[in-house]
Amino acid sequence: MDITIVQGPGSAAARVMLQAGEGITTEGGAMIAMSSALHVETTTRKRDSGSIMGALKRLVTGESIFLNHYTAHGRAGEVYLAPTLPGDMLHHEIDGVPLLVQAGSYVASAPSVEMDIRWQGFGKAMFSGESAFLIELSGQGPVVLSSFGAIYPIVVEGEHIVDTGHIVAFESTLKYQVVKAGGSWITAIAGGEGLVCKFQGNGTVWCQSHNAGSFGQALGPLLKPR
Amino acid sequence: MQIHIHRNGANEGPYSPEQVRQMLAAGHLQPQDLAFHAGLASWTTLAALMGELAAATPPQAAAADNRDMEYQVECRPDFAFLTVHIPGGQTLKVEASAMATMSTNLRMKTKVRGGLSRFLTGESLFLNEFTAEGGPGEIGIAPGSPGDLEHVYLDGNTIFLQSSGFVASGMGVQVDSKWQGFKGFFSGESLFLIRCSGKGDLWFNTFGAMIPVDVTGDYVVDTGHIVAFTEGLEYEIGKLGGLKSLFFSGEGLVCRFRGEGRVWIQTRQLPSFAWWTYPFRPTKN
Amino acid sequence: MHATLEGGDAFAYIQVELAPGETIIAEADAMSSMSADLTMKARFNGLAKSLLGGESFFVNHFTNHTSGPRRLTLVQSTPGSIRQVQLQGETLCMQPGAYIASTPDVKIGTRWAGLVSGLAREGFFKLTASGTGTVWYGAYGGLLERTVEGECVVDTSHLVAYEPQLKLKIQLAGGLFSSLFGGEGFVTRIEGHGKFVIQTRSIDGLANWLNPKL
Amino acid sequence: MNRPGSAPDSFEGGAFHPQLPGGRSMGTLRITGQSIRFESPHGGMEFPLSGVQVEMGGAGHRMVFFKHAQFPGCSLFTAQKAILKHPELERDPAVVAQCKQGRRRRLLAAAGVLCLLLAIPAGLWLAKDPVAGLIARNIPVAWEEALGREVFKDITNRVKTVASPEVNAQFGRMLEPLFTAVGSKRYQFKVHIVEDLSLNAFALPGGIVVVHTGLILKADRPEEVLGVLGHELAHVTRQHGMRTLVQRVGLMVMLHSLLGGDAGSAMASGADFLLGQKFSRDHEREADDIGMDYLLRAGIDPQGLVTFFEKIQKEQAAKLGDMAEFQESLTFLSTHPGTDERIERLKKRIARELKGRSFAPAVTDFKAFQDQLRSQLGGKD
Repeated sequence: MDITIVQGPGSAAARVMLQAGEGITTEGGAMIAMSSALHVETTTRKRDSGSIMGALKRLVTGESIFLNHYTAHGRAGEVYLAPTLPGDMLHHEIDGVPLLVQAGSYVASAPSVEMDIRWQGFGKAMFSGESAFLIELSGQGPVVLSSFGAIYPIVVEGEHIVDTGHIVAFESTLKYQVVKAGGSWITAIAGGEGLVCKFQGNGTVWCQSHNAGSFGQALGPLLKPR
Repeated sequence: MQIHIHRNGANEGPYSPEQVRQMLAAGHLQPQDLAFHAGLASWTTLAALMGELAAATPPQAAAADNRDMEYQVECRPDFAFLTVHIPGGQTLKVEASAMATMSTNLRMKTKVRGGLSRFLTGESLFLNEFTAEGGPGEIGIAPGSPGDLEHVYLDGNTIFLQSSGFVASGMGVQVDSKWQGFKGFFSGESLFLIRCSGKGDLWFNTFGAMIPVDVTGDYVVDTGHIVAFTEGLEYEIGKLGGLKSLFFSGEGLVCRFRGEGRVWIQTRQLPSFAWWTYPFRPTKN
Repeated sequence: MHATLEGGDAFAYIQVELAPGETIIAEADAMSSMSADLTMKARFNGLAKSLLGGESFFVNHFTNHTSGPRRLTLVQSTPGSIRQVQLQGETLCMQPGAYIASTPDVKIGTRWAGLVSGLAREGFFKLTASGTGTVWYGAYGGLLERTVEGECVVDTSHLVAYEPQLKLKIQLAGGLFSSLFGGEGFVTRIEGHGKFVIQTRSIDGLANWLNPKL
Repeated sequence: MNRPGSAPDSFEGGAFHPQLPGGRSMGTLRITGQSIRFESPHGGMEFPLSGVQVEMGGAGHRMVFFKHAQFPGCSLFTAQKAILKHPELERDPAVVAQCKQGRRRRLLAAAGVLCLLLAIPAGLWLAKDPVAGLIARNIPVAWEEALGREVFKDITNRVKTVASPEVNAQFGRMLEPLFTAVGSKRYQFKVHIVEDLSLNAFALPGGIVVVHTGLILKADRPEEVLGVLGHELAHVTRQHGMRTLVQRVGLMVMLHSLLGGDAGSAMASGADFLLGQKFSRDHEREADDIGMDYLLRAGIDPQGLVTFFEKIQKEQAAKLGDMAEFQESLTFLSTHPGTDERIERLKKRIARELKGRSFAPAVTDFKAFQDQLRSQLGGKD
């Protein structure tokens, strides 16, 4: 399997070349074009594993209940994948450290990657500006993620602060808390940052440069009333 | 994109994607050779870059020099901006609202584009014609949708564009809309196309970046991601995959292209973006 | 201070490395991520700038009180390009809302832009940056620098920044019919010799493109 | 790697060490009598078991970290919690306490997730047609009308309606028997003729009926127009639009409200959806059946529905056939799901139930009405 991210960071698409016999699992609706030689199958779960519980759990994260499996039977083929919003995509090889991914950022993964849902806890669900559930990807193999904005990695050694709503994914060796920005509440509120996420430990966190909500608030008032 | 090559212990280049593609085809370069371009974190193999090369290769490279008017495209691929140099006395047709800058000797005239089909395609009913008076002039064009821009030179051939893809054209290009699909009583989805034929420059744009795909045989594209395709390609609208995929794959309708030709696809599509803006829109009253 | 612009035209962001003792000022909510031990303080921005210049009421001062370099990522609220300008005593005019960040010695102020500018929904005031230091500004879309020798016309919603000696006049795009139906409305006529910067897309243009499809 | 049956002593894990490439390496953790050892292609590390600190950490406290005072800045970790069960570690009271705390945390999280998940099967139920029907029936008619008006406004923004009072009055008279036959107490039907030459008619929730001029002008008999309208009115009275809407968005609304999202967004996107909507085949069939009931009750010859059905099919085929480059798409139309089957069904029912029954012509001056409508369009056809 050969994954290339093209046209990033503005409107990235992932080109997945599948050799004969290879396959990839994607979020429903992510395909934009493909060789007609590929075989498509829609299921509620990851191939050969998981259960209907998996589908239900995925549903609560706001992801599609259904997953599409693209398989190259007999002959190689390509499939282009893209998210719905403008933004970047990330190709990451999981090497044993599970990756925690924002719901909505998952695009695709190799069959050798396991997928599960993790509840963030009530505090983080309310205040982190992120989804209440995270997707945990573990095992070995490539995964493809997406975000609104450019994606940049930060290697954390000790502590690092990421504004709420800017987390794409992080390695599970990191833990994070929601804290107020700056030293005081006045700074936190007046400075417009409010609450931020503080990461602790060793590992990599991938951030999105922009926040879709801020863009929505800038664009919204100019649009037709609903 | 400028690509640096590392092989036999030495650096070569930089080359354009088109050059690299040709050198690969000729066997001067091997897929396992190392390559690098700005934006990459480290050297990678040419094999890994193949997809990017395909996407970055300017379409219709052979005919790319063919043009009536000088032009340049900047800020590709996300916010492509077109600057056209209009020779004295000549006129350029431009999509309404797209003018961003212009010389003061350009005269603008608004033309109504006829036909009910304009309503159907959801396109603006008006076109602006810019004529350079008393000497050459320059116009900067910024389409409304964030995305890429493409130029083709029509010489008697025909191109089909998605309904909102038209940006600008020379006066020798005929633009008419073709209705496709049927809605309502028979229920179904529709695909509106504009047919561009004649002779002259034509510029069209996308939502998101553009990926040209040269179809030889069979290719499947989500209908929302079709930007344009060349005449002569056979196509058929249908669903993806089997019975379950029909309802649940989330892929909507797809178009199967057959034959020889080029399809331009866009990496984003409007409906899901429009849906996303919903919570941010003002409420009535 | 070492700052680089990344993310291309689409999603430009500023990667800043603050040396010990250095400070950078940024508009509220510009921080995307930062080292946990940078000091962040909100300061009042001044009434004129916030009320007239389209900026936020508070700005954040980020200061490195540690003994090593510290990292900070700043962005604007919309997708788009960012430009970094070194000022050596000269002045730069910006459209309201374009300001993102600056070094402490750059003075940000407001200037009367004219009644017509206000009526054309371009703001009665414009922002100015002067002094010695670095200022970052940005807008939705890509940013392109253009030179005017004599005069030229720019769609009002596309002008982002310009040199102070340029004269701006707001007028109708064509005849009344064209201005109403051709979608161009008001345009800005720029006169003089100098440079200006345009944005290759505008939020207004995006909204006009989206609205018929909503 | 791990021996089944007995406690394993080798675990997948990793190490953080400033000297490792990228500061990190993945490999295997092994517990021997005196030490815990890390092995990887990039090198190894060994902590003596005495003095080793074991703690749960990382995201959601799901990982086991090992640190040692003699090796500052370094740590070993694994996601396999079974390592805590290793006999060498189980002797350490600190480890036992960590285990207990972790178990409590997991239980709490599991309970939370379970609560939310219990609500999901209920949500899936909503997707069922009868339940959607039940909900649709309980939606106030004012809401339906508001929705219909909203969509109609959207249409009139794009196309013109025929304003002539005579034409509308005449058309109203023609439809009167059909409306009486429907006899709906819930809906007040309002008909609008829209200047559009395509063969089309549709009914919106709440009772607004839109008929394209093309449909009227291309009909040979009034029964053809009435047939199509009978079918469309059945969509309204059976609330197919609302039912499909409820089915599609019901689940979304529930989930969004459950998770504190914007429930309205799902609901109000209904307008766009209704204009481009696709009824299920069952709904189409039901509309065919009930539409024919209405026609019979009104004393209108249902043959009109069948002939017009066939006409539309032929017309579209011919129209597309004209364009050489669109010929391929004929396959798309001719294979349109179930059209032939629906025509067959209607024909069979007519043959079965209406043998020999004759119908009075619906209106006598249909040609005159068409001419008048045509004149309203300023002669362009």
